Amino acid sequence: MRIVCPFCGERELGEFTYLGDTKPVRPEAGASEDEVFDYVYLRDNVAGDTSEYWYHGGGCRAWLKVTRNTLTHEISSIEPAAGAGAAKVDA
Amino acid sequence: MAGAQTHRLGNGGLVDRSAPLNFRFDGKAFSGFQGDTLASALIANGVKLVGRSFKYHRPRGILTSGSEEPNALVELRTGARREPNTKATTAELYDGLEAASQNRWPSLRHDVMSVNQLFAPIFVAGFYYKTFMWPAKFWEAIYEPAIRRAAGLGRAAGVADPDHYDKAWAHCDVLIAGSGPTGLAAALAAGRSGARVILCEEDFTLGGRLLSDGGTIDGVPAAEWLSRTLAELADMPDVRIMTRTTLFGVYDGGTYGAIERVNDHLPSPPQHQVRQRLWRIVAKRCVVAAGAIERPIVFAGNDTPGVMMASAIRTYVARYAATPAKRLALFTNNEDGWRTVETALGAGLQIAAVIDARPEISPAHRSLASKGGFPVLHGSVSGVDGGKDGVRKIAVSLTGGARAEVEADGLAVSGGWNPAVGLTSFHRGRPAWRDDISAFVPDGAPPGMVAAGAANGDFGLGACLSQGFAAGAAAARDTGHSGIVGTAPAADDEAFSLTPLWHVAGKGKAFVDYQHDVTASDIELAQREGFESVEHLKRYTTLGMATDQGKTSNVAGLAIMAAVSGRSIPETGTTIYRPPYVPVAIGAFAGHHRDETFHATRLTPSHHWAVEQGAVFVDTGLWKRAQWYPRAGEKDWLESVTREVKAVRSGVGFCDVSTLGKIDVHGPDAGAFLDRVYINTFSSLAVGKARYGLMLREDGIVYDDGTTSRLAEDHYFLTTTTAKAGLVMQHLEFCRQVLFPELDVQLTSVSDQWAQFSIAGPKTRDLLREIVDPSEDLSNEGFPFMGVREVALRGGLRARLFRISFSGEMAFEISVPARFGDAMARNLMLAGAPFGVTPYGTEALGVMRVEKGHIAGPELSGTTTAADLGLGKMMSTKKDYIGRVMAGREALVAPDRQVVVGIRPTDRTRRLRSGAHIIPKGQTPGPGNDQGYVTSVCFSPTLDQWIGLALVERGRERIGEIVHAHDPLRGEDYDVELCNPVFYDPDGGRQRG
Amino acid sequence: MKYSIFSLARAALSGHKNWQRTWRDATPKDRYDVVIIGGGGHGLATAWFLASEYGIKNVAVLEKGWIGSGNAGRNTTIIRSNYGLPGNTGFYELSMKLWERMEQDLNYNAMVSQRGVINLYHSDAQRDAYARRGNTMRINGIDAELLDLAAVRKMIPFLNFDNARFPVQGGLLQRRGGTARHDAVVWGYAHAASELGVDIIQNCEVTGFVRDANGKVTGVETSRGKIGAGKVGMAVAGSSSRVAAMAGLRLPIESHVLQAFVSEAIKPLIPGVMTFGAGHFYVSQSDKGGLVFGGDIDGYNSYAQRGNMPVMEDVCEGGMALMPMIGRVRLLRQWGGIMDMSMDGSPIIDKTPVDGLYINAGWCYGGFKATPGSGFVFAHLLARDESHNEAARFRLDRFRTGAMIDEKGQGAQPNLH
Amino acid sequence: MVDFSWAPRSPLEKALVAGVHGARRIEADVSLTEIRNFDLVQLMARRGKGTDLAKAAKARFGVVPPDAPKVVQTPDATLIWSGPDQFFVLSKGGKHTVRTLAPALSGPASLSDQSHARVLISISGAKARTMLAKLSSIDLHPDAFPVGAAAATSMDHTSVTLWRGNDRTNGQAVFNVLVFATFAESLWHTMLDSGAEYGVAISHSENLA
Repeated sequence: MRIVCPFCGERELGEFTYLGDTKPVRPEAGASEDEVFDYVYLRDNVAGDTSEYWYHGGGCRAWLKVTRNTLTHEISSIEPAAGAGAAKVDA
Repeated sequence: MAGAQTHRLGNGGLVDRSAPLNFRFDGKAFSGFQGDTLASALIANGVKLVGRSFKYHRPRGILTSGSEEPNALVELRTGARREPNTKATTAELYDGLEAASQNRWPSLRHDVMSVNQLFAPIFVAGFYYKTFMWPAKFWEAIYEPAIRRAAGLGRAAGVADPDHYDKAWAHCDVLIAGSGPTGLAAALAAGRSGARVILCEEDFTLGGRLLSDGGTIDGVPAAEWLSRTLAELADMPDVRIMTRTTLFGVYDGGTYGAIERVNDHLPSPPQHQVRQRLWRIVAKRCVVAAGAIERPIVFAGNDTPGVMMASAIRTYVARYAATPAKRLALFTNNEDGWRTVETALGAGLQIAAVIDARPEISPAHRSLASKGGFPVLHGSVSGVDGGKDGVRKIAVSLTGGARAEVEADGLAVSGGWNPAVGLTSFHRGRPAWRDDISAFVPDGAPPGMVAAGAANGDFGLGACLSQGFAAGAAAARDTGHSGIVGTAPAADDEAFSLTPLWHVAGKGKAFVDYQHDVTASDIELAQREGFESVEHLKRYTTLGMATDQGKTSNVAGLAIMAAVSGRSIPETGTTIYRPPYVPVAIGAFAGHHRDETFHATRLTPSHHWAVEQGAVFVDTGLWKRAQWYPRAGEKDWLESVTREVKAVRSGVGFCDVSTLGKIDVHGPDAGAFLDRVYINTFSSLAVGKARYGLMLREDGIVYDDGTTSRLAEDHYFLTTTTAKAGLVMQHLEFCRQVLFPELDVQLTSVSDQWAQFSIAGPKTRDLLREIVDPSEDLSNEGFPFMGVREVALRGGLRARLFRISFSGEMAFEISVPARFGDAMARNLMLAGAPFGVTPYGTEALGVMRVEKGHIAGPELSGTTTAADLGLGKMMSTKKDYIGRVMAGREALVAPDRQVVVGIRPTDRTRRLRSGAHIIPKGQTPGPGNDQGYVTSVCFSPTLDQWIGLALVERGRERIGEIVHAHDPLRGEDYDVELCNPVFYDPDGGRQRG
Repeated sequence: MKYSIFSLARAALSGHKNWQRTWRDATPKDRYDVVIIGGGGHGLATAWFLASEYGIKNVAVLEKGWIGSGNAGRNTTIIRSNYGLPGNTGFYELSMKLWERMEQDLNYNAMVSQRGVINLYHSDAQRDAYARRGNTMRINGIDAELLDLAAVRKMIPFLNFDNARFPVQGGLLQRRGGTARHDAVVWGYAHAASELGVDIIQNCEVTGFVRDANGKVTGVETSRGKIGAGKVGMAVAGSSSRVAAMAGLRLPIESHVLQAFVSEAIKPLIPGVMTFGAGHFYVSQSDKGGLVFGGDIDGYNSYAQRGNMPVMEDVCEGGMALMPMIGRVRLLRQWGGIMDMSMDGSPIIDKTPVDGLYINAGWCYGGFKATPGSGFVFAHLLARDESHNEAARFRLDRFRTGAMIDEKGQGAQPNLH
Repeated sequence: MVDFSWAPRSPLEKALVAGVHGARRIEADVSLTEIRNFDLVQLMARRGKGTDLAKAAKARFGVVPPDAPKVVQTPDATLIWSGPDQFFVLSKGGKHTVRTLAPALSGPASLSDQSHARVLISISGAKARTMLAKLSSIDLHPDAFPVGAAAATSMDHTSVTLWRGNDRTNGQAVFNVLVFATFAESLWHTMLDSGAEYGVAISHSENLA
């Protein structure tokens, strides 16, 4: 697999580490145990296009959101995580 | 002296007669020429019998001239370089080559195991599933060992491979598999367009079928066109041609695997060179010009040595000037087979007959037959009379029912051609059936890949050239290259007509998969028993699972299954094609990463100093760490470690702790950030102070721990455990970039920037005063416990000093830029000499941490909570942090959890061992009372006995209870007392003093 | 038809013309007491145990392709019961005991071969972890031995003891571990279950659940029509999330690809099963002579049943680090299976929140060795509506309550288990 | 009182043996040179301060720092892209250290000293690319990786920063590799193994290429 890092260009799979689905969003402080459980444990585990976190640890250390098809491994889009680099994100 | 090459033509061929080569097969000396394969050289020497089959040990000869060969497998080379199952058809001849036949005993001609043929009526497909069941114990004791000995093919060397391998990357716009007319035309077009091209050719000579079949291209003989084309390609700087290189697989994102046999054509690789190289080729487009594979026809006795593929016979005669037979018959169902007759006649061989299964043959062939004086029999071969010495007679069933017999010493067979659909099908694309050629052609190829020419089912020379050229040009255009390509090379297409014929009914075994001895009747049996799915068929009969990956057998097998199950061939379908396209040495996939270079090695800044000190090293992840420093006269590690611990506890010692992960956390929100990743609070930490921190995973389990210092308002220096350094960095970056992107914080690994040493023991200050500038105040007041600051050293260097202690002693950690780490170790020795300074290793470090009850790797097992480790009070209730909510789940706060507790044996002389389990005293051990286990132990020189830490159910409520340590693995059982895990200086006075 | 050397000999006389289908080619009935989704080893074993142990014979096994076409036919055939945590230990030993009598139970030779499984250790910490595990096994009545370096050298002298990056120090040995012929396990269960009246229906893909007014599952929609069911059990590891989604369930499971490899057949070289403790590599040798080996999962979610080169290289590197004598042995085939990677690395066998629907999932890469045990306890659950003792901890709600069974201590990160 | 000397020691001190390694040829086709004693500072822009950092760096160095995988040369420093909104300043002689850069740059950026965290190896020679193809998955073709190109990447599973310096006078390309100090000896040996068949000329130097 080759992943086109938005910062570095196309790189080999071995430079990246997979984390998982980007859909679960970490609940805000004060969330219930059920909400956090859902975030930590439950997955759609889609057969098809899915958005995933990948880490370019063997390169620029950016976290990426990669849209990839789990049936074909084809990647259709890649963008940096919200806070990659010095990107300004309002709380 | 090598024998004469009795079956070599007087002239012709592409072998170099000026370079004779000697070789041995089964100990017998032969000679061949440069440019031969082992197979062509054996044929040139009249050798017919080359191997034995897998199950029945039937005598077998050479069937093909390429990597699809199922029969001619040998053990090539000897000793540590012995390579089992090497295909004689692809092994290049070199001077001194030694090969031996395999899977036979005592000899190839007289193989005792051929007795298996007598049991053939029982040894049908899957027979072993129906028997060998009684008595149950006999399987491992009797049946299986016998089966295992009989099975297998060649023998592996059994000792370490002495050769080297490496791996490399290559990049191109257009990758081409195959250097036949299609591949060369593709390379020409793509190269002229200006694209970067890589062409891989499995053979050691470029040209593919042109080398055997000749022809006329652009009005000149194929050989002339070939040399002209190769010259043009050689002049293109961005066209790279790799011979002896097989493209074996295609992976995601246009990554291809190829194996280059760099030095397999030599007895052993030259010095500093590798045997083989694994290529990872990244290509934007790939043109598969891998050609087609001629397929056998299944008939009784079709495995007799001397029965060969028609195209292979052409290759041996035309390319190698070697004659597999003197009097040859041809059995064909298609036009192409006849070319073998033309080649054979041209070389002066006799044609005994042509058996053509088609209803009609062309007038040209009819006149060829009358000119050549051989009969054309309309019908099929129904049997072969012969044996290990070859073919004698061929039985023919004529169309209409009559029978005939042909005397011949060789039989060429052509059942048509199967495009090499491997590469195009490796992404689970299923090939499509084409009726006109009765063959599967590529369909559903991976992105960026196209097949052209014969690999695409278009066999004519003209079609190959034009398709290859067009595919090369299109691939170049797709990758942004639009140079002038000129016109495609042109040639006429040979006629191609075929009448499908897969299996000729007859008496005797008719083989579909030669190597695995799968016969037509095995396929019928499989169908009868319900294994009619092709995948079931394959698994039940082992069809197509041999070293040739079914290249000659799969299609015939499923055609027979289709016929017996009343389905069409496309309905029956193919099995899934699996890489690699040809078997690849495991050593090549490993490359450089074997033995001591399996993984990288990380060295601490004081490593070479420690080597000089005679340290014993331990592997910790990739690190080499000094484990202890033995001294002359010490009888074992325990004595050395005990000395080191005592020296620290009574004087002063130092240890390189640079392996800890170190991260600079910068930014105005650094404190807020750490508050979210640690369970305790760091935003309130004063500048110049350090604090112990604990991180959880989001599931509430402890992840990592370490000491983090505040060096400035917006700068923290975070440390991790050695084991988790990289993972914590990744985790923190995730927190920074994904979870909390609103925080203004920057992370930099500084693990390698700093050499860090722990200096511990009551004389630590004495030592430090020698090395630190006298102006620095090291008193308890001036530099209190958990204080941090930069100090000047004597001699001008600046260092960071941390007053932290893992040993429980009065201690500091000092860190200097890493290139001064070596000098620091040496200077600590100098400065500490008056105080008897002792370097200590990780064992002594571990002893002191157990004495002090600190948790480490064995307790941070990934299943323990902060409370389990006795650190529950650190969990802030005033803020959110990673893992907070999940840590509150009922099972994680249950009162009966296993928690860290100290243990000591009731018998003070007793040694403890980690991994022993804790059972209540007086009970018989069982799953119901297994209450925990011993995590860490050491011999405590301070207490003069073994002590340990354990995770024990309700352990902290049970301090003082005597329990049983149960260690059946090591045959040990003894009583231990549960105690406070802090064995040494429980109120911490020493480290604060 | 009874299989034996005698029936074989008799059949030989008639040219093997009289063999019957190994399992009946059933057409679906309108309704079954129990419908099992998934004709892999687990589904077929469940059906056989339902019929043979629990007397429930009106059972159908629905398979979308051909039986054994999922992970049952793609694994590296290892059987063992060397687990260290309560829940796993007893369950896998139950399974091991069932392996030991499988062939006689089924009248089918699955080539269960107890040639031993050794996990090598390369550090004191690893030795201690194995000691803990081995002692757990012994406390549970399972055979385990802790070998030191000398004993390992004697048993497998061909390992790299001399210039290894991470030298072998010893190993945890389970002599009763070994291998079994994976396809034969599938066919054996199919054969035996079919003989007891179970309908095995191939090329029958479940496309949805039939629910009554209360939401209870009362059948399945399939590519071959609607089939009614008293209870529906799913045993579709690799596709669990997809099937569960048809019932509106989200699972603590991700699908990951695990590659496996086999070499060309060679004469006997490796006695039992070995796992390298300092890299990702394990190996055994099949009766046919191929070295069957594997390593880590590829690490990203996938349903593609094929992997990529980095893992392939990683596995071979492990092999060459451990035993460089295999350098010239050639890798013949590479393939991939889709693992149900659960959030703690352990399986789930439980009722679901949907009435009438039962789940058997989350096998990670341990599914093959569990086959008979899984079938047995799942049959128990389906028959009795309560968990078998040895599967009582494989609950679906354990992630919610915090009672995870995490052998590797990696937490809710499926690709690390 | 003892006199302490604080001589820096390169992580390659032991492993680097000047001379020729591997195949003996008239001229080794790969040359490996360790560059010793340099100053290396990592600058990472603070949140939303990427542009401010670029401006401040322009004021300090006279050039705009790289915002893509490239290097930018100044007369006395090389600015090397190391990731989004971050770059290294490589120099000699104490002119550009954390201490000297902080006053101008610590507003928009955090600074971290990496001078001792890395080893700098310069690779050239007729077979430099061929040898590097064994270590790097990056396309180093002159069109794909021209003079001034840089990459944060991995070699042999080890993180490195790679960039192409100015060609030698004979036209040969020069590749510079910054590798983590504790991995340096290991990668060095891998480089020697990779280059052995071409012959490797080994040296060290105090001068930045």
